[in-house]
Amino acid sequence: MRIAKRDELTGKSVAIIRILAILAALVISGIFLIIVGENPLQIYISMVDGALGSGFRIRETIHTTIPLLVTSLGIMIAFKMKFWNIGAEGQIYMGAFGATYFALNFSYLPKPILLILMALGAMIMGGIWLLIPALFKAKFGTNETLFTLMLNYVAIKWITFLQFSLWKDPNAMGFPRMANFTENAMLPKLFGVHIGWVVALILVGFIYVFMNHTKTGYEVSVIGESEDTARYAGINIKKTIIRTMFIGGGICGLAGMIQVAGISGTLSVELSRGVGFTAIITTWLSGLSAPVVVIASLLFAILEQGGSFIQTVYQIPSSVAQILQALILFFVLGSEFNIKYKLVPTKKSKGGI
Amino acid sequence: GSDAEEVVAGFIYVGPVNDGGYTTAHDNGRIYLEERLGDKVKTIYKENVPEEKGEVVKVIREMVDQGANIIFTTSFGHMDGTLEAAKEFPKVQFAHCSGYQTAENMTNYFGRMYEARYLSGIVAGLKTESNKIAYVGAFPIPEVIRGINAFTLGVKSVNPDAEVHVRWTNTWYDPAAEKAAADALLAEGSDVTSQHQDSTATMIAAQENGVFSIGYNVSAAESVPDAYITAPMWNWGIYYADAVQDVIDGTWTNTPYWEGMDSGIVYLDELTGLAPENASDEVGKAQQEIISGNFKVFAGEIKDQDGEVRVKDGDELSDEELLSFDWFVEGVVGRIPSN
Amino acid sequence: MLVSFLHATVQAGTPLLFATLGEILSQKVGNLNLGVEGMMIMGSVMGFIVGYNTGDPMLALLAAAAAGALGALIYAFLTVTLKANQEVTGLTLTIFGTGFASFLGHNVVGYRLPDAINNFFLRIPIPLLKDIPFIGEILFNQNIFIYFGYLAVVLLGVLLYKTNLGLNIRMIGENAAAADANGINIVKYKYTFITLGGALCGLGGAYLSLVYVPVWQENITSGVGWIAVALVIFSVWNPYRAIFGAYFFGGLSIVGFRLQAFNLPISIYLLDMLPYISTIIVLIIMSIKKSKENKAPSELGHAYFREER
Amino acid sequence: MENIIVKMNHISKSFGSVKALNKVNLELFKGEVHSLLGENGAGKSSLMNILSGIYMPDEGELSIKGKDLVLRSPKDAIDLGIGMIHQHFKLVEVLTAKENIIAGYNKGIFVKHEELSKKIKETSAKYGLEIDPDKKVYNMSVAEKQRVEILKVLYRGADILILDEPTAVLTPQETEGLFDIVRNMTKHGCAVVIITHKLNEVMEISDKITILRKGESIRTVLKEETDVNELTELMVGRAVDLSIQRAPLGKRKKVMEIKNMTVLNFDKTKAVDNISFDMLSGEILGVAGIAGSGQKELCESLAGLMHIHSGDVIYRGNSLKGKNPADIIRMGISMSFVPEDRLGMGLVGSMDIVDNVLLKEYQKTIGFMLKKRTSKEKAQTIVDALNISTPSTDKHPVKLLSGGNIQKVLLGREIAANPEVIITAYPSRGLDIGSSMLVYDLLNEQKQKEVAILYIGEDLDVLMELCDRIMVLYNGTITGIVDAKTSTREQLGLLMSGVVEDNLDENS
Ligand SMILES: Nc1ncnc2c1ncn2[C@@H]1O[C@H](COP(=O)(O)OP(=O)(O)OP(=O)(O)O)[C@@H](O)[C@H]1O
Ligand SMILES: Nc1ncnc2c1ncn2[C@@H]1O[C@H](COP(=O)(O)OP(=O)(O)OP(=O)(O)O)[C@@H](O)[C@H]1O
Ligand SMILES: [Mg+2]
Ligand SMILES: [Mg+2]
Repeated sequence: MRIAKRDELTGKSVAIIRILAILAALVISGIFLIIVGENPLQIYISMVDGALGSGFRIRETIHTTIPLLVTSLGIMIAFKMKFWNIGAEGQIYMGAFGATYFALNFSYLPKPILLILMALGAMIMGGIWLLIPALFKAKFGTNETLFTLMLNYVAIKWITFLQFSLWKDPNAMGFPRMANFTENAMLPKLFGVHIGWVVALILVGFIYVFMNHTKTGYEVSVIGESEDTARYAGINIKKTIIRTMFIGGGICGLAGMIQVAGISGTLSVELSRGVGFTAIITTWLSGLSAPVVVIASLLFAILEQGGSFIQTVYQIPSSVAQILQALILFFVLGSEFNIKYKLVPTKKSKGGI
Repeated sequence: GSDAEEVVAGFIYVGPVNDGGYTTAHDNGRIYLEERLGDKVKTIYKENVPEEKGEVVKVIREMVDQGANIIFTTSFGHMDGTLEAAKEFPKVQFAHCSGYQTAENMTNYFGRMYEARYLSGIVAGLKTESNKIAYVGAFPIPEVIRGINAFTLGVKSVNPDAEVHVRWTNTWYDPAAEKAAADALLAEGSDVTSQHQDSTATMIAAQENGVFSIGYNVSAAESVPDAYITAPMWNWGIYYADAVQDVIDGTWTNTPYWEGMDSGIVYLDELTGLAPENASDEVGKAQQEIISGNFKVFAGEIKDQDGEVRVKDGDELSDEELLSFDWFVEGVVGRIPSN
Repeated sequence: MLVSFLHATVQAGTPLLFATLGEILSQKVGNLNLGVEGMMIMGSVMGFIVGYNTGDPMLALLAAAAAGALGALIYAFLTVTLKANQEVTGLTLTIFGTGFASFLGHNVVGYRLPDAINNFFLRIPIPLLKDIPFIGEILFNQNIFIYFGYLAVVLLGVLLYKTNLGLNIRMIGENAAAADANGINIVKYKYTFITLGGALCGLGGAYLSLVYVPVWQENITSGVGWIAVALVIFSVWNPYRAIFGAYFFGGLSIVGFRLQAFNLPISIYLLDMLPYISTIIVLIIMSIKKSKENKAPSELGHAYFREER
Repeated sequence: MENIIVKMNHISKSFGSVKALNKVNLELFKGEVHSLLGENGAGKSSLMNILSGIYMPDEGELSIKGKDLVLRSPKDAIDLGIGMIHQHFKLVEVLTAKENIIAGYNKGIFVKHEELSKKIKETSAKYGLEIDPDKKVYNMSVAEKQRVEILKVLYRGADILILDEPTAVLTPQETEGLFDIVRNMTKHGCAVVIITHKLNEVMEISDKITILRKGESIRTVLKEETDVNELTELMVGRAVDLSIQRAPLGKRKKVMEIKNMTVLNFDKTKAVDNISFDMLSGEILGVAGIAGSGQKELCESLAGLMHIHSGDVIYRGNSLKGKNPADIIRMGISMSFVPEDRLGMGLVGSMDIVDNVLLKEYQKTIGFMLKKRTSKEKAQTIVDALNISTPSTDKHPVKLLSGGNIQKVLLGREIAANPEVIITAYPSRGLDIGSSMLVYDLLNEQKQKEVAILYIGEDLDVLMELCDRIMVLYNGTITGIVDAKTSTREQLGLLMSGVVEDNLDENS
């Protein structure tokens, strides 16, 4: 057998391949579950049930989807520029920090104004957090993968400092927690879910248009491909990098604001716990397409939610859910191969080699 | 079985049930509860639930979805989420461990671990030769500070010259960091360690350096036999079984639970052969006094690190003050990071 | 005090060293494997389980290496044969490894290793060398695992810079098409060295559970793998520099506990940022004085397909 | 026949929807130089990639040295004595010549440096290939790199050597050197396949010529029995006029004035050293010079891509000094620059033709949004006008096109922008003869539209036939600007080697 390149597949065949991959993953995971002593079919049904089985469960699944989706959109812009931002986690935290600043200090403002201020604060902080590595990358070519990764830790330590020291709630009897937001600082709900979902959908449209139909979006793709070409075409590289990285980081920051103002009502060092990393996976799986990332995020949220559900129902250790998740991802990643390549039989050689 | 509907008790853990420390202790309590109440109760739990309000609410919703009637949230950081969920589910009872908030259907529970720590301080004070005792602390928060202070008072009660050197790791659970913190303290000359951490790393550091240690949460007599002397321990099952029984009986109230050694929820592990000779007697005496109520750990006169008298002779720190402890007693070497 | 600190530094740096060396190998054949954390923890748990059950230190190490290699093999199959995206596959490997480890380790948490193992990893001062003032105590009064780390550095250095095999490896990492045209079997090399790299990461994890902590506990690696990925760049893909990097960061990761004793006028929480901020500063300095040679292998992150344009 | 060492029979190969080769036949004999000729995209490189084990054919048989076999990898080909020097060199920049040569073909555990250096020197002496085994590739000139590539192949004992457009990047002198090496090799019994678009070279070096057209083998002819015109006709499928016309001069108004311009390299050495000249409308100003004489820097500094250290460039009264391409575009100056490195600078490889045309168009519209309509139309016009072979204008990434077609896209786009100045570096490099003629025609057309053209070329004959004036660069300085009509090869050659024009007259 040898590997050969495929013709472009239709969307339908791509979907079929992906579905087959997930099925294969379920079979393998099934074997694993049987070894562990569980009934795979029952577990799978429960997972779906746990994620979508009731209004409440669907709502929770959407709650999980929202930050994932928003963060993916932020990451996507950077990836389009071939700027490997793996610091979304940090940007989420810094965004939450920006939002919390306003929530704690300006709680007397009318709700809409306060929320807008919080969103701005979040976007500016998240934006700055991505801008720092972007500037160094633009100026010195400093490796951004690492820079952004390290900034995650710095951000988390910063939030720890706030939570345990600087912004520790003085009314908490010395306990290390920040004050809860007032009702003013909480996102309103629409159809039972905080309006983060509306924001997310608007962002999907915005990013789609931005990447495919605006000049800056086009410039981003050119820069991603080759900076020399971009310079040749008269693109102001620094300005474009600064502008788009600020937007990208800002969107990730906004995800932080949505979490604190939509879900938690306070900031803590445990706020995100990996959304920034998971979003890298969903972004990639979407092939850097804003509409597709909605589906990827939703599927991932279902996986998480279902995994969480079976833990409580069957008292399965969280590690099993984790392994299931990884197995499914492995198969989906592997299936990309079938989308780009195919195996064709080689003739037997008649002699020689 | 009876006709009465089975009570479902939910447990929310901050770590994995097999962390070999804090969460394991709680989970042992859950198992004890199941054993004692048999098929009157069904328990469910969720491990690794972070100390994040939104996440806690989410998990509680999941448990209510599973029919939970009473939910125990076991870590301080679960408090806000529990309070929030209590509002959302007024028919469900909530009990939160180590915090201070209550609501109509929410109480809090904790044990006076500092009493057991005081006893362990006596052991350490007798054991040390260098008069330097290491104490690896997680976070500089009231619960930990209280423990360090009680421990130090215990040390001082038998060995006024000894000092307790504190190092913070800023994590509850990070074996490598705990080890490094312990190593640092041992390098400075400590010969007994104590800890407010969830792993055995501190004790292992002690063992490697040929010195001795006081553990926490669970016995390490088997895993660190050459260093382990004793440990202040939890027996959460006592509370859990009572609380669930109250729910079954319909007598549950939101009265906070903060009991000491007399209830059995906290105790000092049996001393190993490494304990100094007279430790058993000294500990036994003190324990007797505490259980009988004749002796309060935080009764005056207590000076702070600067030598200033903070609790006058005859006075005693109130529960309120204990819950917001933010200063070290004399004999502690180390700092509480200021705000 | 300083000697004790530096002595501890070497110990704290050793898991980093192994993981960094492993990741260097992987990157040298052009594969950015972000699953270091996952492979480390797989090695950590397997090393412990086998050590606990057999009491044989060699078997334990072998098992740890094999577990890390297994993780790497999954990664290699996906990225080399199936040409999956390297970054995402690595991230997924970390999820997998973490789950795998906590699943398998469920029943041995907090257990004590047999004495045979503990004794095997006791300090063994090296005659003569240990008497060198200052250095002797720091470097040559350590356990055998740490000595093995020195050996690994030298072996890897020789492999990469002195041997034909190493030349071929470097060529693959720099220009896979050229290596292919030169007749080098890229797939074979990639599998071999990604897997070997995984084995080293597994050993790095095992150092934690068998020697440093030594006990199996969930999340025992707690981010060490990520720092190792950073160290690869820090050490410009050079095993000799990796040892300095690893010890330097080992030192940074524990220096906070020593500094606390001095009551510095800075919050301990901010002090915790030190290792990460230092990494960033080093990264920036290195990028400012960049040279033609101290660069990432050019193939890093790319899947090679012969018929691709 | 026993002298046949390669027989390719009915070879077919498709890339997606593109059928690159369709039942192609080829026979190679020992000791011969065999040229492969064909338009861009005819499938020459693909066929040779199959012979060197890089591409797997979809169908067809291969027999080498009498054995029928299937090549599974380049290694298989190497083992059979086949070596290919690719259009884009396959060398590792950070390694030395020696390391590049031995990698993959080394035995034993350790690299034996001394022994290898000796062996490499022996091989290079045998074929007259001079290299320094310990020089890093990034320090090498193109010709040096090529010699390393050849040595690499010979070192492996290849007796079938494939050279894919080896002369495209060489100076005439270097080409001569290469041909000497090739002859040397055939003397040692090697068979050599050469791909080139330069018919004079084909006539000079080959024994036999096989012509491919649109993926099919048309005919194999003996050099003695053919001529340039017949070859062109076979290649293109119709007769082609091979003479380059010089269009009449236009109004010749001064458009751009270069005054004492100096440009520095990264290492602060002077790449362009205090040069002055004028560019006139309706004229093609040729630039000759051996490679690396400052041509690239001259172009890039005029285009705003490199910083002008001192001196000035005046364009219709405005100084371009300190301006970057964005400024220049904003000043309303319509200048087109056709760079040497198409995919590295001029085009975005992963984008289709429309999006590449957009690169020059999108800044012209106002607002934030991208408007693709005009680009779509333009792309279609360019494809039609320049006969670019591509499956589509908006679905096929340009990097998948053959080299010649890529060049046409670039040039077509620049001309479509209606510039007042065109700066073009080696626009016909890698182009087949038909396309080259097309490029010259296009430039002439622009000249007649009163465009000022700066043409960097390497082929002196073309420069002399196409341009109006020829400026010769040597080491960053101008050694002379001569009238193309009256110049001679000898005169240009002297200027190129640094002899300054004033002295020229005295000498002659
Ligand atoms: N040692 C490393 N550890 C982590 N990430 C790295 C390391 N080296 C490189 N990277 C990152 O991996 C990614 C792929 O590297 P590389 O630069 O080869 O690809 P690229 O970005 O496509 O190249 P180019 O943009 O120059 O075409 C980049 O984001 C790079 O910064
Ligand atoms: N790896 C590949 N992937 C996709 N298409 C390819 C690939 N290689 C060649 N092609 C296509 O096959 C056809 C033949 O290309 P090839 O490079 O063999 O032409 P050529 O005769 O060498 O042309 P040129 O003179 O421009 O070099 C072209 O249409 C080209 O786009
Ligand atoms: Mg790059
Ligand atoms: Mg070609």
